[in-house]
Amino acid sequence: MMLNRQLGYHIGKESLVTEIDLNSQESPQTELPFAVVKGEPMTVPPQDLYIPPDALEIFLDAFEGPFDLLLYLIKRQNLDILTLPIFKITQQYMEYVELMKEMRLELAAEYLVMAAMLAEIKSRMLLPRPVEEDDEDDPRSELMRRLQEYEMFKKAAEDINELPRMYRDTFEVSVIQAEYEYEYERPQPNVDLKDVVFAFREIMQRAQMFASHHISREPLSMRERMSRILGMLNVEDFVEFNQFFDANEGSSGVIVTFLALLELIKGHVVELVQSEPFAPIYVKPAVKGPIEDEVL
Amino acid sequence: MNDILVKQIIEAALMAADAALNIDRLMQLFKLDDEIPARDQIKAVIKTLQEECEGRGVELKRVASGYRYQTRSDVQPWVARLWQEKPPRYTRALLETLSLIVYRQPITRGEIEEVRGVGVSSQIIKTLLEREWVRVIGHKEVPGRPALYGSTKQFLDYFNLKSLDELPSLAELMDLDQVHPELDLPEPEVDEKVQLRVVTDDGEIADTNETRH
Amino acid sequence: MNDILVKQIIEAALMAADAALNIDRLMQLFKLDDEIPARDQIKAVIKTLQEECEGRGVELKRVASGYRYQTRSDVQPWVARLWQEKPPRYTRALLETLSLIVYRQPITRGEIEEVRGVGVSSQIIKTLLEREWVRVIGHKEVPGRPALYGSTKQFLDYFNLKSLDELPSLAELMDLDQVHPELDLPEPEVDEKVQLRVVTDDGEIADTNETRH
Repeated sequence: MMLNRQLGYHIGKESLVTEIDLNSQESPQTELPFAVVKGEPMTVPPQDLYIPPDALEIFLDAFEGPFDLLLYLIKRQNLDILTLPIFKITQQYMEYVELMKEMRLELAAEYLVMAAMLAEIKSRMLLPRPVEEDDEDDPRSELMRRLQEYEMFKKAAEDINELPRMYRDTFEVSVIQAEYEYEYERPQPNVDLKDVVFAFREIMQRAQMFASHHISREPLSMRERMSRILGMLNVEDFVEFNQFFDANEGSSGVIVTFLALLELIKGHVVELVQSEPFAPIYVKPAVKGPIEDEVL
Repeated sequence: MNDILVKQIIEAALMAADAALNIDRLMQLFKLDDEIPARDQIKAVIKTLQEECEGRGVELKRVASGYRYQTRSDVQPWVARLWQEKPPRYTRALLETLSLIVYRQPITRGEIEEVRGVGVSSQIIKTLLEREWVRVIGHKEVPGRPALYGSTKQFLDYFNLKSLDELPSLAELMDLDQVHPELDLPEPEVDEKVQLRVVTDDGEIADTNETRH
Repeated sequence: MNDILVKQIIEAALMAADAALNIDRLMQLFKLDDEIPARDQIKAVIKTLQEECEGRGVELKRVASGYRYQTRSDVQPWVARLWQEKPPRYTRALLETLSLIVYRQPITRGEIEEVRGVGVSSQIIKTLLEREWVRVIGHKEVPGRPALYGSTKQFLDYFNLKSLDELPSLAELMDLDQVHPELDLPEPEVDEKVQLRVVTDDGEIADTNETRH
């Protein structure tokens, strides 16, 4: 089925795209360049087999797998799936695969499976076939069927992408409600603490392999203290170091505060300033200048 | 209750609601009144309201879970400037997976991978589930009991569809079966049947089809 | 640009906006066009739109911060029933985001997305900020200076907590049995419940439909 390596490849790719989705101002993804080679964006796959080495990986990324690549090879030469020119296509496909191997790219297993399949079909085509044998045994049939099927859904995906979609093509109307005599307030959803706690447990179970042990052992009190420190800095830009410590909290409280400060400094959230040796130490937000409000 | 008031209430409710409202929901607004407007009256009101949108910047659209006012797509480029945020875009991998779930439901992840020829990342399934475009509608009784995925009303709502019937039809398989008649390819109609089965979740869909505008 | 389009754009923008829009803001919608409608033209359009609300369920009101469409107060008693019947519920995406902010504060949106593996919609963050359960407590000094979110006193109050320490630690959470006695947590079925929410959480609509089947 699916190799772990392949899974990793997809996760990496997907999160990359998520990133783009959130921040990019680009037009639809189909117009995204395949790659930028020597400063020149490549918007279409290269017409010949040569792919600049630094673009190969991204080129490979542009395909949704071996079917997609095969379809591309077939379409590029105005060939028909129905008369699948298996020798030509196999040759070209293998050239790509060889190129990928040369580049020592972690070649997705699916591409190799396809290579094997093509090689097998090719060898069966070379075998002499009895005249009376019908098309059923055309070694290409299965591949042709699957190529067609994949192409059908590739097209369907494009069609779905074209449908008028919320927030891209239309917004829902939502007018304010008038106040009226009963002074009606819209109820807020009720939340049970258990739901919050279980939600967290579930994310952590899901993300366990990514979680650093160091973080997971952090006491929550330190997190809260970090927030409290930042809250104080929201009111006043400079706060003297000592002011964060409350002797009444005992040594554990002082340690928690100290750790929270260290953590904030490490995270580039706050900075320490001292005008000269032995002068009071001040804590200030790391951000210089006015803080812009988050645009939502 | 006079007709004008009924119409005003329905217009205001549809405009204030966060989501589409169906006829039942609209009728419930009147449940404390002496006289509840008939379903037909509400439908007639909606039809009038739809006609009154003619030439305006908003339209009253019928989607899977009911009726909703939304901005017309021709004014979208300007209205979108109200927000800094760009609408999310979706990868081909996600859209292909979605299209397989939509057109071939119920379908397992393995079956999707089979057609696409590559693995489907958990990421994609998670995103689709979270968007509430697909959901687990059962489990296949084979070893491992893989989840069977199907599309949701939210999917239809999001893509401005009343029912799966409105989806672009799948490209017809080329004459492969003519060239190789023995291949016994599934007819596209098989998919249509699946669609119809799934569509039945809203009784009103059928009888208001002709009122689309 | 022709007058009809200008009017359509302004109507759609006012109807889709979350808050009142003033004339300046409306003029900005046209900033990329060759010809920006004059202030007087926009005012005239608004006047026309106001007149067109005559006899309808909504009106275009002028408030301190600009213009906004709102439901007419005479229909509001009916419209309000949309929300009275059933309080809305939060999605799992929102609960997960909230829990990450609570347990991992101070945390940026990017960090939340990283752990969750999917994007966090602005809507979720906005809802949490409006509910005053989370707030921006600073900015991380990295490119983009993303906001750092933390939980609030209101959050603690709502859940009757004296401090975050009263929440079970991650280690305790991973061992459910340990958690049970302290938090009086129900059986693991809670998870199922949360999951079900994901499926049906378009709020009221899904449920009203269910009752019909």
